[in-house]
Amino acid sequence: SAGGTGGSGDSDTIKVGLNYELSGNNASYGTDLATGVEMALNEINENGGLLGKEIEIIKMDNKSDSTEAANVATRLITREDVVTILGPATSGNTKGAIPVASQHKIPLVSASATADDVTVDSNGNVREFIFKTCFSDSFQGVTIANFVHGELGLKNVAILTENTSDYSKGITENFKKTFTELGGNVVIEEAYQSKETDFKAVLTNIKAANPEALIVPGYYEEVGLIIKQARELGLDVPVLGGDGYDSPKIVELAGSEALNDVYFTNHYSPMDDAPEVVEFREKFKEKHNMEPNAFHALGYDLGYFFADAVERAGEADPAKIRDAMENTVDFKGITGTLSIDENHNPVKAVTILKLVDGQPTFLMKLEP
Amino acid sequence: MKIGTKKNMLTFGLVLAIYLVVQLLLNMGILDSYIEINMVIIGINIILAVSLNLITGFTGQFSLGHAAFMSIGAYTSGILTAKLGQPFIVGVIAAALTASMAGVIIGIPTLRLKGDYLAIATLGFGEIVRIIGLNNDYIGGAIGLNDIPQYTNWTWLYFSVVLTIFIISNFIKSYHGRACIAIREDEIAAEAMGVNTAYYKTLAFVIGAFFAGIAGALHANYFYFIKPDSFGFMKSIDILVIVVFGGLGSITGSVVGAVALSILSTLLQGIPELRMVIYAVVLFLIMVYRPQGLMGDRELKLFKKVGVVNGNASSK
Amino acid sequence: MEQVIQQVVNGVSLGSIYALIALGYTMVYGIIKLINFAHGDIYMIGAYVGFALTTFFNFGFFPALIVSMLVTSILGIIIEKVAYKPLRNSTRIAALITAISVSMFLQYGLMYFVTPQTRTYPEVLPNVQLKLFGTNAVIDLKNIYILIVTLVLMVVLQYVIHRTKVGKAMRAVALDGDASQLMGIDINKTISYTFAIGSALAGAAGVLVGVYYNTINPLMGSVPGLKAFIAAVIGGIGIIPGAVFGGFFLGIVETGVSALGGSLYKDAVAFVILILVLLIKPNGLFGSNQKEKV
Amino acid sequence: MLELKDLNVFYGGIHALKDVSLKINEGEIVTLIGSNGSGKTTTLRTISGLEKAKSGQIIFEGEDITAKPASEIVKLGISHVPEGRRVFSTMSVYENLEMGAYIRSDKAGIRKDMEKIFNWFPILYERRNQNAINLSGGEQQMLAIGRALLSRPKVLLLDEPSMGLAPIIVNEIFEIIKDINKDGMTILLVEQNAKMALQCADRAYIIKNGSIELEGTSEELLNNDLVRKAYLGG
Amino acid sequence: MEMLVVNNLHKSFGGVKAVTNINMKIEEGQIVGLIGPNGAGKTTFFNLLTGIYSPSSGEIVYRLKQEVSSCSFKPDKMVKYGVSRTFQNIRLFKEMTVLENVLIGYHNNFKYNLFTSLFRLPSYYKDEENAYEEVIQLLKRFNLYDKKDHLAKSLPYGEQRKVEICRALASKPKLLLLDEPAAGMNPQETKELTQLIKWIRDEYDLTIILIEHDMSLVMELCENIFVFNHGTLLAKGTPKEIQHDPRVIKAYLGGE
Ligand SMILES: Nc1ncnc2c1ncn2[C@@H]1O[C@H](COP(=O)(O)OP(=O)(O)OP(=O)(O)O)[C@@H](O)[C@H]1O
Ligand SMILES: Nc1ncnc2c1ncn2[C@@H]1O[C@H](COP(=O)(O)OP(=O)(O)OP(=O)(O)O)[C@@H](O)[C@H]1O
Ligand SMILES: [Mg+2]
Ligand SMILES: [Mg+2]
Repeated sequence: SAGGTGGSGDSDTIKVGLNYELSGNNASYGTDLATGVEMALNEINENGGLLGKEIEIIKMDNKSDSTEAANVATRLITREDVVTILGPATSGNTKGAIPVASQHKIPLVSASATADDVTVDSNGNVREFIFKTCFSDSFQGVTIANFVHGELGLKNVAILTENTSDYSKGITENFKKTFTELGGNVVIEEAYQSKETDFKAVLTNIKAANPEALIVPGYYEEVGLIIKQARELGLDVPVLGGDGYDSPKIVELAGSEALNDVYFTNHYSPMDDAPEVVEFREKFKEKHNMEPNAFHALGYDLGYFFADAVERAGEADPAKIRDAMENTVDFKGITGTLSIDENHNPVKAVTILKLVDGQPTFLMKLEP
Repeated sequence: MKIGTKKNMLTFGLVLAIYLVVQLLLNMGILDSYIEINMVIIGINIILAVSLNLITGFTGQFSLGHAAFMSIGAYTSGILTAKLGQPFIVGVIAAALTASMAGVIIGIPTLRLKGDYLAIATLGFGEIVRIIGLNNDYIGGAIGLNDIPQYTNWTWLYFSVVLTIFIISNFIKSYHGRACIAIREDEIAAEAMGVNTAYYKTLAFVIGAFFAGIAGALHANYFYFIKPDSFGFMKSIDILVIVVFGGLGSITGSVVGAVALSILSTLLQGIPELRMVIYAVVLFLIMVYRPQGLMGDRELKLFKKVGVVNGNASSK
Repeated sequence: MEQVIQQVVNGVSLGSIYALIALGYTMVYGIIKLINFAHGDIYMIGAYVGFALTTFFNFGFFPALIVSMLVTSILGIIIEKVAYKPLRNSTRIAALITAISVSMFLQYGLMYFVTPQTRTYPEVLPNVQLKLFGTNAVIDLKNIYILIVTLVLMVVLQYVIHRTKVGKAMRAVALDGDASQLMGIDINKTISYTFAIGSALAGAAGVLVGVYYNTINPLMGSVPGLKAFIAAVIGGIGIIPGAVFGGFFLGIVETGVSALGGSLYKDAVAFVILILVLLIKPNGLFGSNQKEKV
Repeated sequence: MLELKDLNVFYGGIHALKDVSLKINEGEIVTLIGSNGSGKTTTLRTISGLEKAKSGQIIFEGEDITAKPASEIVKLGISHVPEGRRVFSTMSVYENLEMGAYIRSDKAGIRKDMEKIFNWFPILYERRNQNAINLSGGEQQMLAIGRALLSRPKVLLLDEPSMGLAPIIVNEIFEIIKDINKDGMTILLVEQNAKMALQCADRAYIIKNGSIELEGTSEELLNNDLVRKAYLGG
Repeated sequence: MEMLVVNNLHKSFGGVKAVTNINMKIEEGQIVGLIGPNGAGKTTFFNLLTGIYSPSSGEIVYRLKQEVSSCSFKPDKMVKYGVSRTFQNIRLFKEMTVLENVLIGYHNNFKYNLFTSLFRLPSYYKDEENAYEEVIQLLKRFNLYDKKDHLAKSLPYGEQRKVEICRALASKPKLLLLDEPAAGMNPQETKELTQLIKWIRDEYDLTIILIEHDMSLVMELCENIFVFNHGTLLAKGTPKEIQHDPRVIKAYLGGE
């Protein structure tokens, strides 16, 4: 049938759609998330599946393009009869897919679309079928602002934003708002673009402005280089950012000497010695021959988040899965324990990590 | 020939019939939303390709900034309908007008620049538009403009496509259009034959931008969400690929190219790992075996709205 | 003052990288008038070859550089033979689309094998920061290497193209294929040489930039490729010193705009300046502003 | 020395040369005459390898060169002054001449030949550092001839060398052609200026619509009524 | 009455003085020849007359469809005023048909406006039909009707020249400039062309200036001849006078 309810409860498999950035500009994030999700869902299948059925993964590429994300979402729903869509990775592309999922009443969950208006529309109404399992930009922005002002006791900061990223801009805006309300002072604001490799010009400006800390809400690919170049230029102030820092690559990029006095908010500590975290790391390394990063972990949790909701729904029916998702309480994942709030955002503890010679060390955990 | 000829009436009837049949099938649900979304994508690409073809295929002005016109149209309509609550018709018209104003601006460098130098200037123009978009908080900057009302439907889409093809092929078959083609062939000779090259080059950009603006409005008001990065350099390249793939200087070619490439792209959605590799290989093979594009410079009878002069005023 | 010196250094250092990539670009561009979109991706392949050699086979910097150049020059010749030669008599724009398809093929073909993940180079050159003029302004030693390599290559290329027989053959082929055949020039061979040299330069740039910034990924070629294209056009198509100048120009303008507080609008301002420059010199800064003789 | 046997050449569907056969002996000046579009240029282009014959043979000094690429044919000693001059526009006059000597490596010899060319065409010496594109039509024609001579060919193919030249230069060019020929060079000359061509040639062929219509010594053809009427203007 | 007056015209390119201190008057209805050695500046002079180059100094005054007395007009304006030309190196629109080429020449004689053409209003059809008729007539007179749908590049050289003249005439000029119209033609063809040019002048009531190296054509056709040498005027006069002018013989014609 055209659109409508999608998945049928009586087939032998449960179809889930993956709508990810597998090519184009955001391919590395999309691929990592998809890898995590697939790992989780395959594990579930190996352990007997969901409700006695096998999960069928239908993975499609949205080319890092919001229009294509809408196209893929439509196809997953109308042609593949999936019961839920997982992804896309970025807020922008997720926003492309949201109207489709809403229209066809199929739940869509993103583990990394951090923008506040992913789950809530411009009139403040909650989008019925849309969920996210990651922090909102406002949450991380506010947390960082509080941390800089309260814990570090710093007043004058510089901000370096990734101009092309909604994630980076979102955190920046919220940080600025909170930080200035707290009486802090943004002495200089600069910007860079994704995939750039040379940041010396803006860093030189920042250095000349003499900030006490540098806020760089970005992804590790650029942040690694930024920190390296900042240190080379003699800019030795603390650097702060969000969960985009969480990747072993950051050490390779910046070099361990440069990675001191770096703080970031995260879902969990990858160095955490909780058994499930250790186990995940081991399994992942064995399978993929590398250390997992935050996207892998978030994707992995997203897979289980979905499975958890289906189990509680008791039936692979999109509407029921939606209801179950809405009622998620204390779901335990690698990246922490989360409950879904009335705005379809996760309520979960935030961890603040400090890099010491490149090694993330646990600094504090702020309960929600 | 006169307007009311049998052939024109027949074409008119056919155009209307296609509209009605598709509308009916949509209403009955035989064409589901997946087909609909792809029709929208194809329709918008047709408008973009045909309008770029006027600039690059017919007038010979190498442009790498066509997506910028689309972007201006998309944001104009997006702001008017989402933020200011205007009806769609206002959005569409304003989109077309603002985009053509940008066409005048980009027309200016064309008066002095040729070939790749012009290409760089248009590319630069596209990037400037994108960066202004990224940094403008009123329209959401990099975060984009969300929750634009969905007004675009089959009727809007179809008649916009028809209008684009109708106007641009009429233009091509007039002395204005022939002047543009003459500029492509030999600018100095065209000028020496009395063609005001500055006027016609700018005019080509203005008309091309006008329709790209409409395409932008249709896009914004169908997909709910727009962001500056959707209209970057790569989008301009995508449009150019459609035009060349279909055949520079063939309106039919642009239509065929838009349909063929969109279908190819959807066929490849399901093999994500090799999607782009296969896409590249197909593109490559077509260019090697048909460097003039699928249609070369020929037109299908339907689009060949021949006036008096029964020539094939178009080519490389 | 220190800040000014530092920014000038930053601009020159960024410019030297654009210039390095633009060298090979403009050479191929000048000879066959093809906007070789794949140039940036050959550069990327060069970076990956260098990465594989240094990481997995423990090659030193120079051996890795030489081998990468060899590999990319062969790749360049193959690309030309397979993809561009059949289109030699078609429109330039068709050739451009082919170049785009080759570019995508290289990007995503490689991505299929190495994943989109960023890779980091091992430290094959010492990481030394030099202080300038007794101030706190610093420059990376590697950057000085790049600067020297760029300038040396520029001189060598310019010499090759204008003084040697092969170079003159290249220019003749660029101007008139039939007539150059009548001079006894083998067009295919000449174009192969052109691609071999151009691609080797791209490969060298890939390794150097990989070592300098320490990060590579399969899509790393597109932005520098675009910048090199712009640099080549600013300088005047096919003009070697022009491309180098264009590279520095772009690097310095971008840095300058950032230095003056315009990092948000860095690229936009760079493009505005670029368009203005072209309006004054429609054939590039080093191109002759001659009208066509009629 | 050079022989064409039953050549057939096509441009797509256009049959441009139909069974063309002709023969040039060593030391001769042979001229090929015909109206517009009759296939003169095509004949020359096929000899020098720029067009490929569909059937037929081209024999040069006993060797079949039909399938050889143009760049090889030059090396064997056939040089071609193409229609429309085709000088290298943004190379200087001097560099253009150097390109003519591309297949040679005897520097002293090249210099000597270059001096000879400058003697024939002093204006080229005056303009030696100017880009070829800025030369007047006649100057370009001189350059094209000079360039072709610098490869020291055994056979020179000339395609309408007098086109666009001032009468005084035309006379000169024909003198030069005779001079070159006296130095031992074999020449195949395509000309519209049929009268002058016949006056300086030993033998001639008349080509019409791609086929050889007539051949004979220059004198025979100069006195042939049909030829006079069709090609000599009365 | 004079149709064209040139005063003190100069043009130099960098160091090269292509045209220096040219003064001339041309009577309406004449066929005037421009001759002179290669590189004397004849083509450059044409380019100045048609606005392709702008003079370094000096003045050109026309009495055409309207009086024009300036030196900074653009080529397309000159066509409107009634000056049209051919090129020494043929510049046809190679990928367009013969008919389309000539229609471009007709460009400024179309009357319908942009709006009319976009929406195909009746005057579009009327005007196009008109143009078509006129252009076909012209092609027939040049014996090119059979080739009207051939691409320009596929024609032999001589016919391309004719198409160029035809295209220039389609703009309905008062003054026609021909740059070496007989180049590449054999004596027989040149003869025919000579007749054609004469006929054109009489039929369309034109003034014609032509550059040519083929003396048979120049001497037969031209009422007045100007001889250029090194960018300056070496001599002017009737064909007879020119033929016997020793300076011209020395610089250009050569001894018999
Ligand atoms: N590139 C081409 N494509 C198609 N047809 C061509 C091409 N070149 C020549 N022809 C055709 O081939 C025939 C012979 O042309 P060719 O140039 O050899 O004539 P020609 O005798 O040299 O004439 P001219 O005196 O005008 O130079 C003509 O009918 C011409 O139209
Ligand atoms: N655009 C230009 N740049 C530089 N020099 C030029 C330019 N145009 C013409 N010239 C020079 O001006 C002089 C006159 O050239 P022009 O073409 O007017 O000669 P012409 O009299 O038409 O000769 P021909 O009969 O050989 O065509 C030549 O020496 C030429 O080199
Ligand atoms: Mg010929
Ligand atoms: Mg001339």
